[in-house]
Amino acid sequence: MTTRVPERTDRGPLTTDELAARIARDIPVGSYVNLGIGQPTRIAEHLAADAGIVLHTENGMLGMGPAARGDEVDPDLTNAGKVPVTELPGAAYFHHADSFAMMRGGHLDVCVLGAFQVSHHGDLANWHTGDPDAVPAVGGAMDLAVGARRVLVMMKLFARDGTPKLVPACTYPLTGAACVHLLYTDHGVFEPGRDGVRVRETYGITVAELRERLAVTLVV
Amino acid sequence: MTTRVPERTDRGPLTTDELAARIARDIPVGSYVNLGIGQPTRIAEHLAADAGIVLHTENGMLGMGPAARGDEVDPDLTNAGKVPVTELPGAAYFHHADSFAMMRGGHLDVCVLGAFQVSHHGDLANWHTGDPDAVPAVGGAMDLAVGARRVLVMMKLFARDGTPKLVPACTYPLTGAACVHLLYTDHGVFEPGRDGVRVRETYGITVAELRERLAVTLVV
Amino acid sequence: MSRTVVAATTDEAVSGVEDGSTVLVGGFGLAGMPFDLIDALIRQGARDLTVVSNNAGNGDVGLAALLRAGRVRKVICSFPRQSDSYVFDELYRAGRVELEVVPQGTLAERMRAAGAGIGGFYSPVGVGTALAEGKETREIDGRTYVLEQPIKGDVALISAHRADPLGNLVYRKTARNFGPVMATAATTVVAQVTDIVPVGHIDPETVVTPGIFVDRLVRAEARRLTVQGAR
Amino acid sequence: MSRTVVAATTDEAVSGVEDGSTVLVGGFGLAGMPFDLIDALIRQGARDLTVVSNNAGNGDVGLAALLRAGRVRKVICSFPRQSDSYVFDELYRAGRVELEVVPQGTLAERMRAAGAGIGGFYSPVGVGTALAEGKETREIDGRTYVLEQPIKGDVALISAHRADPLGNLVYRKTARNFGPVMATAATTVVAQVTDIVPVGHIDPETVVTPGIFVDRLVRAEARRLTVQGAR
Repeated sequence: MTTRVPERTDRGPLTTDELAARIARDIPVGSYVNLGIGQPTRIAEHLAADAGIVLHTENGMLGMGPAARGDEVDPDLTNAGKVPVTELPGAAYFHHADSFAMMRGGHLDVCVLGAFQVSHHGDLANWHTGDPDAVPAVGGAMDLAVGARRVLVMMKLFARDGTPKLVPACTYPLTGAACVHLLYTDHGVFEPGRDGVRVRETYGITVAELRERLAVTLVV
Repeated sequence: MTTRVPERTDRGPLTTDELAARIARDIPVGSYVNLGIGQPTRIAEHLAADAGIVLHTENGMLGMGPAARGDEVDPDLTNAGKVPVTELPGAAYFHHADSFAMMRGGHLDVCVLGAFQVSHHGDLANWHTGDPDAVPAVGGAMDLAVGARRVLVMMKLFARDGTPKLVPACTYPLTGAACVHLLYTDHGVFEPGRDGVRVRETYGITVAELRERLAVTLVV
Repeated sequence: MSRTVVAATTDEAVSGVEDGSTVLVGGFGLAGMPFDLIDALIRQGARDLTVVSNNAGNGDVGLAALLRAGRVRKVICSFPRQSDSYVFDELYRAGRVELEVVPQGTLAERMRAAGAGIGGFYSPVGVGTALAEGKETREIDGRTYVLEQPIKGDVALISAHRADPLGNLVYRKTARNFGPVMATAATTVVAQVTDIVPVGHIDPETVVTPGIFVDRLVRAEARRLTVQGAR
Repeated sequence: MSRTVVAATTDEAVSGVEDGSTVLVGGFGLAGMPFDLIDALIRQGARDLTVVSNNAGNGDVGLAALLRAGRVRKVICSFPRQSDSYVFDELYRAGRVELEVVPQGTLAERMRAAGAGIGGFYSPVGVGTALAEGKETREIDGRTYVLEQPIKGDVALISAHRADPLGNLVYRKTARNFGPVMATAATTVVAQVTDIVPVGHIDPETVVTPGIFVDRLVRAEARRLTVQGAR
């Protein structure tokens, strides 16, 4: 079986910054985008200034700018991760019910979320490890997973101990069912679906090697 | 059976202006009030300037002032009857969903509505005569009838042909069921209730005469 | 939704409206009525429309002109009958337009639900009246509620006071009325404004409709119509 | 509700809160947190409280101080776990405080429903997850929704930027967050503001919370706390 999937075996897996840049490239000009807390935040650094992409933060703002530095820090202006940020020209503030109405109502073009696990059907688990000792905390993850028109996930393909995070079925509690449109990882880009996971491209690994390490059906 | 109901037989029924003034006297200091279109609008002229009563208009404003005159007329500033009005200091504008959330959520202290009929249980009919040829139009009447904390009705006790408008059961289509707290009419003030209609006071008519002309149980 | 387009003309702004569309039309009486967009929609020619608006037209302008042009199959509104709603009244009595009367706050809330991704909601308004007939009711904490469904538009035509090129909108006084709600509830949102100022010239604290909701923007002179008469 | 009272002190502003009350507490992390009202509530002494807030306290201030004082029986929030939520974490692990986790937008919408007289609403958020367990679901137009109930407070403690004596409020940047929603959803609404300006000094177009929602108002100096760390 021949494959036309680009296999970039001339290099290793993507670094976090390379992955952020890879995702940034796929975000259409003029999109309204929510970047989840943690790694997805770094995508902002790779968005072209002239692409007219407007960032939403669920605590009540469109037109969020980069992290605040020095005198710019204002405790009344933070992102969803509670990190001080700045305001761009053309910004707008609104309250929480309006902000989440915007999300739930399908007005955001794209959100990018981190994940503990993604299933081959696009189920997402990113809010709770299931550890009975852990304090559960969901924030806006479920709202984004259900509300954004395209839900992208940014994560490492394997956990530190080598177990895959792209799985036949999530073992961690779900954030949303069949909600992930595209999964961006250090080892490749994947499209979950009913008939298996379509491999879009790989980095530092071949599709054959992925088939050995993942327990999901890969479609090319 | 003796009655302690004040019977003002030394005078005729209240004029519309007297009735408006009578209702104004019962509106507590500091209330947030919606005055329905038509006659209830005239209550505004009888509210004491220092009573701190704030008028709501359901098309999106608190702090509505008197009707606009001459140069004050601004097509962007009207009351619910679409009559140009003015803005008082301390006013606030909001959109329709917010305005009706305010009403439905029980935040208005008082509304005063006109009526075709009120039943002895406090059912209200004020939106539709039931005439199959009439164009039905409800506006905000049902929202006010259900939402305001106290619903007062201002109407004539008898129609032009002498038939009572305070009735055992409304024959016109209902606006709201058991929603009227107090009924102010030219001939008297009435409190609908489960055991009959309590007469608070009369004008130009005795309770005995009312008993003859009305088909409802009057309690004194 | 993606980037707001500033249209050169009102004709461009309303292009592509399809026959049979549901069109949300802003305004309360004449205040906030998007006159120029409606005129352009008449020229554009879409037919068999369902119009959602508070009223059913005043005088011969705006919505009344659209009705007179015979483009409207059905009106969903709270208050069609007005002293100057003769165009609608005539069509309605002749059986040439359908009417669904909805309590004013329910009309607003049903559109908000569509814009907010809510599948339905329980309202106490209208319970026990003809307007709740055929609707599911439910007892919650001893009070009766009626289940209301979202109203979603294919197109919204609204009027605002000022915009920036990103589509951020501010309104003027009670002309705000249905605009902000309708802007959330339609697939394509078209706003006419009297003024488009550069990005950064609207205080972010005062934006009422953020640009994310606005697809097309067009400048149109304010019409200073005098409003008179009962609603 | 009737006329807003301007309280002379924060103690006066929070007087009368009863044991067992449900208290809505504004803020997202530290932004918009009504620190002075919470400190006054600690002095006031009400116990056995159910607190509804986005988080469950940061560091040793605000909500965290109320928790440490042992006054809270239950927390309803979306995101208790933070880098500096050690007070809550300890109480929770020791079984000394109950927790109900609600998706952030559902938390906001449930309070909006209480304030808007909505008896319940169907939300697509959380369907198929542990947070929808035990909740009624319903298929609407091919999509599954979960029925959510209003959350009503006995008291709301919020922080705003500026007020006039009628209780009209404006907020500052993302400190707006839950304040406007909570102000609609509690029997008694108490707002601390950094500034009270004369009536007429707030542009009516820019009022975010109209005075009708605010029962008590008190002036309190802004605390310029530096916010750092992940949520």
